[in-house]
Amino acid sequence: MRTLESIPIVVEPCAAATGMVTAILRELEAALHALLDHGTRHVIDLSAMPLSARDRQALERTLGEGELRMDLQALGHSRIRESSLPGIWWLRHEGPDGRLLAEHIEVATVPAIVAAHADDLATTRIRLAALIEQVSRGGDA
Amino acid sequence: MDLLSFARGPALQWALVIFVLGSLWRLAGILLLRRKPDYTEPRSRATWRGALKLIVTRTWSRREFRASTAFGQSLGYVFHIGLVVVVFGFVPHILFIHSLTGLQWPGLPSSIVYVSGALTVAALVAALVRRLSNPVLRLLSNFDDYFSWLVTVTPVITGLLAVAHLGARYETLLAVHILSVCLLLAWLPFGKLMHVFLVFISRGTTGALFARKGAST
Amino acid sequence: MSEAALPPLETQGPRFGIKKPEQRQDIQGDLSDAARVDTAMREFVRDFGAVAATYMESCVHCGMCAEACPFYVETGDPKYTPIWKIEPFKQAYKREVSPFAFFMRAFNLKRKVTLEELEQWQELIYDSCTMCGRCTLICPMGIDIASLVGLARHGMHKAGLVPHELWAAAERAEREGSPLGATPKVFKERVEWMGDESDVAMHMDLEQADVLVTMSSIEIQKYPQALAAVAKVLNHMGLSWTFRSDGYEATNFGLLSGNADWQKDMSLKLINAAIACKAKVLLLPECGHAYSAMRWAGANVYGKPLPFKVRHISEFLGEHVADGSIRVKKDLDTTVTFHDPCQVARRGGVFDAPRVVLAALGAEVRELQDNRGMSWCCGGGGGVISIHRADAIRYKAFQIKMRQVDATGAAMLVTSCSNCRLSFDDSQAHFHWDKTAHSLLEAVADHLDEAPPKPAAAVPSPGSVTP
Amino acid sequence: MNTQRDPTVLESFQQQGLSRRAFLKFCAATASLLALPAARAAELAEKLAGMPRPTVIYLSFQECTGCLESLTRSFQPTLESLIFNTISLAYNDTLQAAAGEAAEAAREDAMRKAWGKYVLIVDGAIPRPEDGAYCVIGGRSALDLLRHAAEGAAAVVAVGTCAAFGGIPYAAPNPTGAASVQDLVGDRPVINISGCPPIPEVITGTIVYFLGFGVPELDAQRRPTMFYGTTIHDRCYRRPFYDKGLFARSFDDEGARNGWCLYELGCKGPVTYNSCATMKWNDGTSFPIQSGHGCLGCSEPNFWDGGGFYRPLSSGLWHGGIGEGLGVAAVAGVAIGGAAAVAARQRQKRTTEAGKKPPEAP
Repeated sequence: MRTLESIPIVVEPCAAATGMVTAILRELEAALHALLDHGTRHVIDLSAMPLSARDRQALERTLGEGELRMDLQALGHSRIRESSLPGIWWLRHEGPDGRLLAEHIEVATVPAIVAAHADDLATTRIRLAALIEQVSRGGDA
Repeated sequence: MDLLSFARGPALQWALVIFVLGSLWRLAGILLLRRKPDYTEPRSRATWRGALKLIVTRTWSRREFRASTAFGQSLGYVFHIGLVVVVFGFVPHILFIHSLTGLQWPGLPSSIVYVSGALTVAALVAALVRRLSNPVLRLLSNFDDYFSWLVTVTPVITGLLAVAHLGARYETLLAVHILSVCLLLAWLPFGKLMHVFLVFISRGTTGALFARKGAST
Repeated sequence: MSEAALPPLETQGPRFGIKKPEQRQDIQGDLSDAARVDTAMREFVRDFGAVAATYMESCVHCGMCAEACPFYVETGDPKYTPIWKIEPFKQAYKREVSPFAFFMRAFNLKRKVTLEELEQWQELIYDSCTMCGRCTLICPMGIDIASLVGLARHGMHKAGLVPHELWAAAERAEREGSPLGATPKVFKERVEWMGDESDVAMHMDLEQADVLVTMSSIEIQKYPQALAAVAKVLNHMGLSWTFRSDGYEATNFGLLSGNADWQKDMSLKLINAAIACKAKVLLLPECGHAYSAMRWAGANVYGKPLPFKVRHISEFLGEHVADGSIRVKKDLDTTVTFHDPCQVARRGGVFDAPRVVLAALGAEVRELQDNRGMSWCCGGGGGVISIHRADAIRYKAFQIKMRQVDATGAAMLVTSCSNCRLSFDDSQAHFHWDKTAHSLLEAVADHLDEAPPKPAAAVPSPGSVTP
Repeated sequence: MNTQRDPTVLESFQQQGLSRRAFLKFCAATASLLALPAARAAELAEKLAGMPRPTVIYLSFQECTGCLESLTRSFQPTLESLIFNTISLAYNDTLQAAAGEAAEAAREDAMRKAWGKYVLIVDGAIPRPEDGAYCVIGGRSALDLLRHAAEGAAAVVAVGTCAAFGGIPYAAPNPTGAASVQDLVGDRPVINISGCPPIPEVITGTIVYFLGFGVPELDAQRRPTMFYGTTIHDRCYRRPFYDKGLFARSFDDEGARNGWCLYELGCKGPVTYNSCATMKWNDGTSFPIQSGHGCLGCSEPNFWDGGGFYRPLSSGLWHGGIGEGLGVAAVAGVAIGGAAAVAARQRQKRTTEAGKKPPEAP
């Protein structure tokens, strides 16, 4: 019996450069201006871009590797990397099953998902107070 | 019922019925008229050969007429051949004919069909301009000529729009295309488009009669 | 037109025919307007059969036929487009006999034709159509437009809408036996006269003869040498032949004017005469429409196959020059161009015979640019030559012929139709042209080789002619 | 399933032990699926974070549960994250634990509490004749249940072609007089999510979108244009073969093996609006055309009456042959034409006879 793979249906990934890279870089430039002037953050959803494999490689090469890498474990794994251009972040979200959920380039001082939320800080304060009480009362926690 | 189902269903069905009924009505009405026997001594008895010969040879002009008929004749060739390519070369059309008659043959690449379609429209537009501007044609033309032109060019244009997805949703374009074909089928028996059949009968008649006399055809 | 007075003839000048009327009467009879239109339409469709209907239904209005018509080509006036000439009759056909006639009448989709239109169309149906049939050759649908014009003339005639001279000629022919005054008495006198003058034995009203010789009244009245010429040739062949005073007039103005009844009367005269003398061959003169009328319609008028063969003089000459029963001297040492008469050649099927004859005479034939089936009409066929008001347009159409004849550079112009010759003579005078159209028959008669025949060449039986 | 104190969507995430970041990631992924501008993901997150989980009533009528089967296979958002975190599924006769009188009572209770605010999801067509007697649940007709539930709904989502357009129950001869939701619910916004079944992510994605932003932009069939905006044919990877005129003519010929266009085999891709060619099924694994079968056109109205799944789109659409009809037309044509010819001959004959009697014209 034939398996699905043996049916010679090939969807060839487009190898050619499409000029999307330049377009994305321009968008990043504009986004950076907006961040500097108004403090607005900007997100580019890469899955919505018709990028060829070549485009993708070119984009990754151009943006390069920065000094910061973060791993987020929430609803699966997420990888957050700073590019060689500070303020431009590459985010890759995977589901609990390791499937790619979304891939973004974010222009911000820190990606929104990284910063601790004010509500959470409030919760932290309460939980911290409780911890202090617990520690001071019972010695070692 | 949506427009496409209407077009593919009842509209097409009735158009075909009108087409068959009207065509045979007209053909029978002509061919069953009185035919007088010819008692004259024939110069040749090969009348069938004469009929077939003229059916074929009148497809092009005699040498002497070529210069004066070149333009009109060329336009005619372009849109007639174009229509044949489009009607009988485009795979969806072959499938339609197949569903109707069971006959099937290999289709042409769609790109060739699109180009012929575009050329056909261009030639038909040129033919219309010529009809409107040439004094002889303007004098001869009547409602039948213009309406037949319209019902001929419409399916080609709507077909091209449908494959190009221009102007509306595809199923709407397809429905409009099929409806325009219905109009063409329904009108064909009643106007000059009937020449798709009559051309053979008319040429054949002259070919046979003239072969009998040995006259020039 | 009074019953007593015959329409006067013009016997002087290059054109022999009905005298130019002082006052034209292009409408005949006293029908009311409505009755006239009705009659035209009814009589037009009366003779309609499947063939004419096929033609009427097939036109796609492509306008190509204009390019084949000498009247359009020389004037550029779109009304001379051949198919347009029968436009009212196309309407009538659609209303009266077409498959959808019921709807056409019920919803008045094709309105009734008016008398004004028919009067207007008289010029197109008669003056500017010689029924030469050149348009038939260009029509992409193969429509024989000339035959439709013939049918249209039926309607026009019955409605009394015929040009004055054509009516007069036809009426004179019906009454007197000849359109141009060649009564049996005149005919006999002329035969006798030419016999004496040319010293040739004539046969008149023989009880029995193998060949019945007929003549065109144009020949009898204007080119009487033809009488002697045909007699010379037939005597030379040693055939049994005769003229008949009860059947000699081969022209058929019934056909030209559109009166089917008169056409039949005129044809039956010849047929009955041929049967009376038990002829094996009815020999038609140098006349185009006589050929159409008798060769391609005679048997149908008669209602059964004719008990004799019908031959045009040119095909008769061609055949017997070829088989050696006519011996000619090869001394017509000149360049010749041949004008194919439309009804004999294009529409009759006789192409090679005249060329065989000319070659036998030793002439160098220089063909016209458009020859044989494509030959341009002289402009005078179909009765047009007789209509005075058509002169201007006829001369225009003639110019094509003139140009093409000049272009050949041939010294001599020959044809085998006396009506063409009449048209050529008249146009020659009009244009002060240097070419005269000569008769093929007379050329043969003038060059007969009267040396005794070689023993091998037996006297042919006239029945041996093969199609 | 019903919560006592109406937690917000975010709170519900947190109750499940999921962090705010997990919630943000959920929103980002959903926004990506919906092809929203990335910036709107933040908007979605903000909206959902603060809003109480909406009550959802899921009613099933003349249906096969295929749509729900499909829904359970949603990968993003998963059905679990949807029903545990995002919505409060108050009633679904297949998924809920409760049954019988208790279940019906729970539904009535939930509807009363959230009257005017809950989202009604309907799955299956609704028979109309005899007061809806052909489909009765717990002693009440589907017709009655729908009318009542729709009255208190903020919006009605018709899931599946049966609910959206009548689907299979509606197919000729429609013995139960089935109708679609939009035929019966006139005064509430209706969102159709057609398909037999619909793509699971399209169902969940539309629901989340609705929660965040309200009714999305709809096409003429009231389907969200973000999922139903283009035809399968337009986005089909086999489209280049169509353009080249290369078609499979049977399911086992050279063309089929080479993956050529399936138009000739009856593919309805050109007139079917859905996302199968882009989103695909089973977590983006494949879709019918990729598996070698033409599109059935299941997300379009009347797809079941389209003249046959293997009948090319360009063929005529009638049941049985047309040969008989054309035969009758042919015979009639010859007969009438013959009669017209005979009539014409008689007119000619009359003319000839009439012409003989009176004197000639002149």
